[in-house]
Amino acid sequence: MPQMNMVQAINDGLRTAMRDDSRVVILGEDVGRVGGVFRVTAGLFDEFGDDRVIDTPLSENGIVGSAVGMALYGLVPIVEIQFADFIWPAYDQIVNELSKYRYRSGGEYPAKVVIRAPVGGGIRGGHYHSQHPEAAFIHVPGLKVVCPSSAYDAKGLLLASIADPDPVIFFEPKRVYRAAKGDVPSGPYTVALGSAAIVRSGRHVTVLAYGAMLYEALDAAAKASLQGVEAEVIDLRTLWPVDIQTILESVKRTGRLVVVHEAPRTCGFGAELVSLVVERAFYHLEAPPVRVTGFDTPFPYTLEMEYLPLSHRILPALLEAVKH
Amino acid sequence: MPQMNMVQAINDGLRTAMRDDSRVVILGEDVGRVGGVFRVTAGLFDEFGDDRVIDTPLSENGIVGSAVGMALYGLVPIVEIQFADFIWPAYDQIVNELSKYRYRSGGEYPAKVVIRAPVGGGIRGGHYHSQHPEAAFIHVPGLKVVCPSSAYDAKGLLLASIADPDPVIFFEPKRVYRAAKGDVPSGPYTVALGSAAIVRSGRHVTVLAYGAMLYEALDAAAKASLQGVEAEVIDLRTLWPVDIQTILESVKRTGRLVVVHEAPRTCGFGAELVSLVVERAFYHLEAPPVRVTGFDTPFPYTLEMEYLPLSHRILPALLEAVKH
Amino acid sequence: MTLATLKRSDAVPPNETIVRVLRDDLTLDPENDPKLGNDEVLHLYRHMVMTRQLDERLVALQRQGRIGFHVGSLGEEGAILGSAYAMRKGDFLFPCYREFGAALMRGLELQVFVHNMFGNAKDTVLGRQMPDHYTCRRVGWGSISSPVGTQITQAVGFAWGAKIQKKDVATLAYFGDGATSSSDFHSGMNFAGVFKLPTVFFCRNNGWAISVPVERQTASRTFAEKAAAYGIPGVRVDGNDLFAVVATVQKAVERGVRGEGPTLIEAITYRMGGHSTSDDPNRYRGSEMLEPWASRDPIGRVRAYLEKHDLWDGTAEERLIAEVDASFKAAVKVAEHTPPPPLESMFEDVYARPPWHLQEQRQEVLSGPRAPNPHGS
Amino acid sequence: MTLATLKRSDAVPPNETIVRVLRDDLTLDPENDPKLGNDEVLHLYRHMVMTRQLDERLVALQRQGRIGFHVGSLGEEGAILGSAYAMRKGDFLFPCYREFGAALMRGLELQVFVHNMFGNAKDTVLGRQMPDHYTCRRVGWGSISSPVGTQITQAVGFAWGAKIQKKDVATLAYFGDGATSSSDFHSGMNFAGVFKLPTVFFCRNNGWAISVPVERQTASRTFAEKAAAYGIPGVRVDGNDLFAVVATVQKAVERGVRGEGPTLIEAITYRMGGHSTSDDPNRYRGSEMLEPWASRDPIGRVRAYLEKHDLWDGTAEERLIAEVDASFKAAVKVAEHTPPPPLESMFEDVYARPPWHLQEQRQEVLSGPRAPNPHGS
Ligand SMILES: Cc1ncc(C[n+]2csc(CCOP(=O)(O)OP(=O)(O)O)c2C)c(N)n1
Ligand SMILES: Cc1ncc(C[n+]2csc(CCOP(=O)(O)OP(=O)(O)O)c2C)c(N)n1
Ligand SMILES: [Mg+2]
Ligand SMILES: [Mg+2]
Repeated sequence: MPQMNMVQAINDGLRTAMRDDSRVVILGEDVGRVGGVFRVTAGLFDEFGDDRVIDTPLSENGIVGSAVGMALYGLVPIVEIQFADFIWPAYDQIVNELSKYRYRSGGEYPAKVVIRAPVGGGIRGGHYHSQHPEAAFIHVPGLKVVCPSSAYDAKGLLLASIADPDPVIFFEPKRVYRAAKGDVPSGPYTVALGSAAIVRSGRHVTVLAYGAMLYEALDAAAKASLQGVEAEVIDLRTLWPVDIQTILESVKRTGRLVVVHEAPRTCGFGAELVSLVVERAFYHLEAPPVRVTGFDTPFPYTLEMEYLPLSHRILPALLEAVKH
Repeated sequence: MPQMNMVQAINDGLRTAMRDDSRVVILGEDVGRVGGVFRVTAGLFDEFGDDRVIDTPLSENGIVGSAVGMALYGLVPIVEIQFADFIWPAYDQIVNELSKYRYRSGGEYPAKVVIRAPVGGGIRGGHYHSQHPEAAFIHVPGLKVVCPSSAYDAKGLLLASIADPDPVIFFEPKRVYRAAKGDVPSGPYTVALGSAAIVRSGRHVTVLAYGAMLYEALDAAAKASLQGVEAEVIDLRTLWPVDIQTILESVKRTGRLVVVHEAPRTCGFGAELVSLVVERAFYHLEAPPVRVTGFDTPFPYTLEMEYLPLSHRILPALLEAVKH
Repeated sequence: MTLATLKRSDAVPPNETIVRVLRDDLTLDPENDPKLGNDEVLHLYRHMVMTRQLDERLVALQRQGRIGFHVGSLGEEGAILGSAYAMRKGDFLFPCYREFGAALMRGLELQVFVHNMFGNAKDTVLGRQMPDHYTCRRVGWGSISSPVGTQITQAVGFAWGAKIQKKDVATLAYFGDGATSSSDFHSGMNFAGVFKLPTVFFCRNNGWAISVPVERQTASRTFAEKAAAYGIPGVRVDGNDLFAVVATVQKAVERGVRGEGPTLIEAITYRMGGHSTSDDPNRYRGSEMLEPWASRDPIGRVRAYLEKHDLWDGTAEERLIAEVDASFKAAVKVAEHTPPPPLESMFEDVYARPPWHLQEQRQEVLSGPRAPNPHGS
Repeated sequence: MTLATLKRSDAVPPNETIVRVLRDDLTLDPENDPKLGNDEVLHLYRHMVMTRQLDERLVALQRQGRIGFHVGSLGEEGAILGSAYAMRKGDFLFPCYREFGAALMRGLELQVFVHNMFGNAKDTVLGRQMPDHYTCRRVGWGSISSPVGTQITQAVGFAWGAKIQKKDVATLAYFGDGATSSSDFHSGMNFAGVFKLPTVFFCRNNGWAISVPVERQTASRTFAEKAAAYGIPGVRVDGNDLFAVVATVQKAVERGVRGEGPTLIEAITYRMGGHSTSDDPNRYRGSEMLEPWASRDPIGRVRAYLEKHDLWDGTAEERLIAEVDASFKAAVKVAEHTPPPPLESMFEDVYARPPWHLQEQRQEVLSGPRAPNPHGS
């Protein structure tokens, strides 16, 4: 089986989908000849032509608005937003239009769009090349939100996202774009939306993580293990609708919950995960849930490694959780 | 003391601030001669002229971008967004610019803007005249978020918001714009940002609410009382930074928490409130916290009273909470 | 600058550079005559009258508290029906919110429309949106949304999608003068220009965006000249001249279909009523402002033309009005006797299939108490 | 449409309708001559050379891994320095991200700039933003942000604020050809037009938005003509002609100050390097595309003019470069020996005073473990 990193796996997923279905088109800034600033669309322009791999003017609002229109017609547009930080000019089209189209038209106009965007810090991007804005999309009814952590999942979740009838926001953790390598089957396969993966089993504490921070959670879990604390690490993969069953089943076993994400803590996805668990597994919890997250500040440049919820901050949370 | 409804109180607050400080200007759609579609700016155009009460072109992006520029110069612009549902075209200027200006410029360019927007359902507004989008602003570091429920607080919080050095998003619960009436002192006074109000004392369960839903919480509390359940109802008033002390102090007494808001449940502000409480008062809680909220659907037109977390849905939550 | 010095919207604009066909002497200028057959003119006229009649009746229903809202088209019927008529079957129209008359003419059944005005169980959008936010894919009609301008980029994307699939579909986006300030106008025009898409940008310049006059909307002398920014042609047409509107839109469609790209059309008309039933225009404009426009009423002009050619008279008019009245009353009766949408419909169509959390929430509502006063505020 | 048929950015545009002053024979066209004194030309020339020298050195530092990023101005120095020079003391410039040379000329100290490139404790923005995102209110320089276009509406609002306070302040917004597609361009131009604000919209048309050529950005023949959409004048100027740029911006400022409103200036220039140190332009453009522009290098043209007037020679040039080199090396040395910003600075300036949650989070960091490898990725 070929070895690929996440960039290659997503590229392969896009190619697979485009070969399979002529309704699939890609649009975004610099996605064409140059193949994207992270090279995720490399080679697709040459294979599919500029009717289907479309460099657009510099307007996220225009890109997403047009993609919604294409979807209404019946295409399956895949939008690349160059960095998730630049998605906000399109937010009105996403919140007020894309997410509500099927509902507001009584099912006459489903609007199937996949919006891909690299997210997260750790690449020295400062405020504007590091945001991890999933909460602002999970809160919007009608959207599905995905964030893979491995090359295999990235391709499989992407193909599932393209096949899914609903609009999907597909966040790609750019810090591990090249570091997350592994076996990736050629040809089509899917990783089902809505299913999390237990990537490390343990009985003392449940850790929920996704994207680049999964690796930090795993690193912390390995270190905790040396101190006798066995953490169960769950890679959420689909952020919404989240795999509530897997989460609850694990927390009911461990009685302890640690949630990790890069985004600012306040009103972040961690708050939802904590709430879901306390609402549904209150009497199983033996300790207060802990959120290890980015801070409530803009994402800083020089101090980014102190901002991110890396292993050194997750480990104490794991050790602390089991003390109760 | 004059009796005013919330529209009149906010109008009076605006007039007070504008008389007091020539740097205060108002801009928005239809805020001028016609005095706003809800008449909140009525009479201000005549008193202060169209240099300071400015009807703008139809562009929320332009309004907020210009307001940020005015604030950088040194004015104190108050933006009216006609309905909170239409704030999204300005979201990029709010998230990427307004909220980060002081930080990213090392304090050289604080950007003081107050953005007023009517929020919430119950006026037969459907998807696009009913949204209650506080979560998308509370999640953004650098913003303060306010939502009054009474006429007195509306004026006092508005004047505090204008005087505060940070950008403030000021959400006005339009369902009670006219119904929320009371004594409102003439002249300047403030209600401090960051302080909640215990509007009904009780020892069995703590209810957190704000805006129009406060009245529903109070109604449910009155009914619960008839059944022997005494709910303590806290009006948050400032949503962020929230008055954590008042909340914790109450929950530690009651041991039970119910959170009410109109916005969709998932990743709503309720999730943050629940998380804050379980993180800090875990061992005081005697029952799982409950969220009574809008559903995870777009805001519906005909069925809006079934969508909203009204008294009939809050009451069972109160009764249920004390069963544990 | 004071509002008093802003006068552009007060006066009917001068003749120069504006496409006009129906002359004051009721002859048609051959240069732009769309050569409509008598039956076509009659068809359009009937729909203009019907639109106005319905507008009046819907406003009355709103005043009586029987429907929640209406946004009418008084004075703009020529622009709205003429433009829709010029689009071909198979083309798609992306409405703003003020064009129900065009939807009815394209084939939306009156009953379906009236169900929407009541937001009941038979409303095709299940009472999820406000009145006037119906949809009708079958007749090439989009889904209506309140946020100003958002349909513009979507109309462009729809035409683009068809073009990529090598299908002959043109689109038309309706929007007002206010919407030209929106981000979607800018992006939509720009993308359509760059990719040469067959979209007709149809700007109903009716003088006002709620209370904001066009002088406050832009400093450009006309809306049509905004086309220059996007390398596409911009045309001004007398929006109260049905024939001129039909001809101008037809040419724009032909141009698009030939692969020459989009066209911006500024239809000069006037909003004779309030912005919507929520608005009182007397707060911001004097009724004398309506006078120059009243004499150029789009319906009156076509009626005079028809009467001159002995194609219409008072009896025909009365009969038509009686017909509209009867069918509207019948439709209202049915709609008022139709129950509200079922509770569970609130949770459908958010996604193709309700995920676990919506299944739970549906269950919560179905097994919980009902709102005491569910259909009043 | 294929990219192969898109040729506009390949060639130096024709002469018509473009303001040019410095002729090929090195005389100045009197029609638009800004009448700069010799000292002024020398001052500007020195800064252009300094800018280019610093660009080269910063790119080298980035290649060596000593700084994280740089976005340079190779080939655009005439447009950047000429425009900044034309703005008055007390006016405010709202930078894009490619104009550090102008900030230095306005008075930003080299050392302060270099601290920013290292994001250290002496960086005035405390290493919070990427390199090249410095600020300097003192010299009328804005705060730099990456999102394309956002500074445009802000420049408009700033001028508006001053106008409301009856202060004589003009603003200039720098942006690229790509930014003309942004929502902020549209809103900023429109608002400035309606409210007649003294803002100069300075579009550096450098042919590219990363890999996207101007033909993909708009179908309008020029960027200047976009001004028509907003009822304001649009001017094209040879951005590689320092004299023409100074004159054009000066006129725009004078116009604004007279209360006549904004001006859009399209400065035609060319991005001779990659988009930034993260970009490899060879992936999307051949080096032959640079040739027509190399011969019109903005620095070379001024140097020829100065040499013709015996104001400059090789010795002077060498001395200048040596000076730049020495001061830059010294500044780098200081910056590299300056520690990173203190941990607690991460929590300051989010609000005027840290609320309880940030106080807690600061405490959490200060008392928690340090990141093992805090300043590498
Ligand atoms: C983005 C947005 N902002 C504000 C509103 C409120 N609003 C509804 S219609 C309208 C005026 C629209 O004017 P115009 O585009 O000229 O259309 P007209 O109503 O005249 O047909 C406004 C401001 C809205 N619906 N959407
Ligand atoms: C809103 C937004 N979208 C995308 C980007 C990524 N990006 C950075 S610079 C750039 C191109 C800008 O081109 P132009 O405006 O011509 O300026 P230039 O770099 O040529 O000076 C892009 C797409 C961004 N910074 N902001
Ligand atoms: Mg209008
Ligand atoms: Mg450029």
